[in-house]
Amino acid sequence: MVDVLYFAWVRERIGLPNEQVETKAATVMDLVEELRAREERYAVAFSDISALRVAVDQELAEFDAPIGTAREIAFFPPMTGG
Amino acid sequence: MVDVLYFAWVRERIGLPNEQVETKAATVMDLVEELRAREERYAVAFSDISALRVAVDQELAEFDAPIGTAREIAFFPPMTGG
Amino acid sequence: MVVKVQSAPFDPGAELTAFSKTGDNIGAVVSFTGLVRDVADGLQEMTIEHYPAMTERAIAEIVDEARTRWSLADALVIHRFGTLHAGDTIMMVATSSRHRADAFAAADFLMDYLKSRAPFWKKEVTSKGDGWVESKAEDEDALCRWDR
Amino acid sequence: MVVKVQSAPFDPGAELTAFSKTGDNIGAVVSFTGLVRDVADGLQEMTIEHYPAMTERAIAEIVDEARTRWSLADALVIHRFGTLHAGDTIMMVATSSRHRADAFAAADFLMDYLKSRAPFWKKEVTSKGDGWVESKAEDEDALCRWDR
Repeated sequence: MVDVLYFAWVRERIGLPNEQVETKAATVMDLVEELRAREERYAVAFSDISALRVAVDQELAEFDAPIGTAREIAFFPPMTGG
Repeated sequence: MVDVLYFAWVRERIGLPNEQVETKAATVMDLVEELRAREERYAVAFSDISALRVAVDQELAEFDAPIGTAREIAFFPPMTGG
Repeated sequence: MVVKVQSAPFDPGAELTAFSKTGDNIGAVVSFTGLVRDVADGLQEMTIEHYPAMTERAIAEIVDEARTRWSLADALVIHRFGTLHAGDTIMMVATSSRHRADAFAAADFLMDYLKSRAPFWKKEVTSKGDGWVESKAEDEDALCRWDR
Repeated sequence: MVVKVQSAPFDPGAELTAFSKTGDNIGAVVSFTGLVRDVADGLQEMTIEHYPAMTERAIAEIVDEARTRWSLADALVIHRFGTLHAGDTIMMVATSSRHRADAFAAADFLMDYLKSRAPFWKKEVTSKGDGWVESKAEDEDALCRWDR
């Protein structure tokens, strides 16, 4: 069970800011595949992962990063702070 | 007749901030030679012109610059503003 | 080091004055202030979203990295979230050091990294609708300046 | 553009606040503040001499050069002369622009040029006597960064 968070247009496309997901995904990419298979809105949000960034337990990570015992995975577009 | 100004340690070595100088010097360097020949304190102040800077009519100039109709020549060490 | 992530407005001048008193024997203070600009279609408001659990730590790590690279007496980052309007202050960075080169380089570095690595997202609401501000290739390229 | 050469103290924070209101649709403001540092032998005071007939014009020319190189909304330079003490503010520079890269580069450029091309000379009085601050080779080298 991991908390999955969505920000900015990812949040808007999926329609919720966070949810608990039951998963045995080994990597972030595996989790993305599971989410894509759920519903059209997920498939749309995750259609181009080059337009997305991910944080595992609040640290920026790559999509091939292992999930391991992580409790929180967040998906969002490239940051635009400053 | 030009106004000759001295700043920082050039002023201190020569012992005055400015003076009027009767000169027919064609260039700044000619004026330096005339001043050097005056007295020991001038010779000391102008002993190493690589340690000096000059402004002609309030614009930075080179030592080989012509004096022409300039009214004010200033000698000083490299600036240390900021 | 002080990192503040807040929705409340702040006065960069007052922050600069306070910050300039914190360092020990400093010779140089550099500040950067980012303001909301108007856009072609007329900006009605800007909304800044962030990732609360991650934001302060991500900023602190960027500041720590700057401190390993340059000799800094102190550093300050303030970044707002929530709803802002044209002319409002979005954020500021300040750095202090004995020497100006360190203060300048560190502030420049902090801005480049905050822009692309701190979890903030901007949405603009204009007379023609609203849209998320897209990251620019030049912002990502700017990070390459700091590779070593 | 505002250039002030003065003996009176000033508050860089208050100046920054006022300056940030002067530009039209600016997105970035960078400021630099230079302070008197203490020195190894204990600074009793610093005296800054300048060349009154030349100073403001020399600074204005440096600012004009910056404005030809970068897109600036506005620029501010304040430089003090006279007697100062450790911790006192010597000078400040501020630049504003639509984009941060211009504001940063212009402020950095202004500092490098003011350091070596504006007619100011600093003298330090310490417990061991007094002496004129010497220009540093690195300050002259810094100007080469801007050759083009």
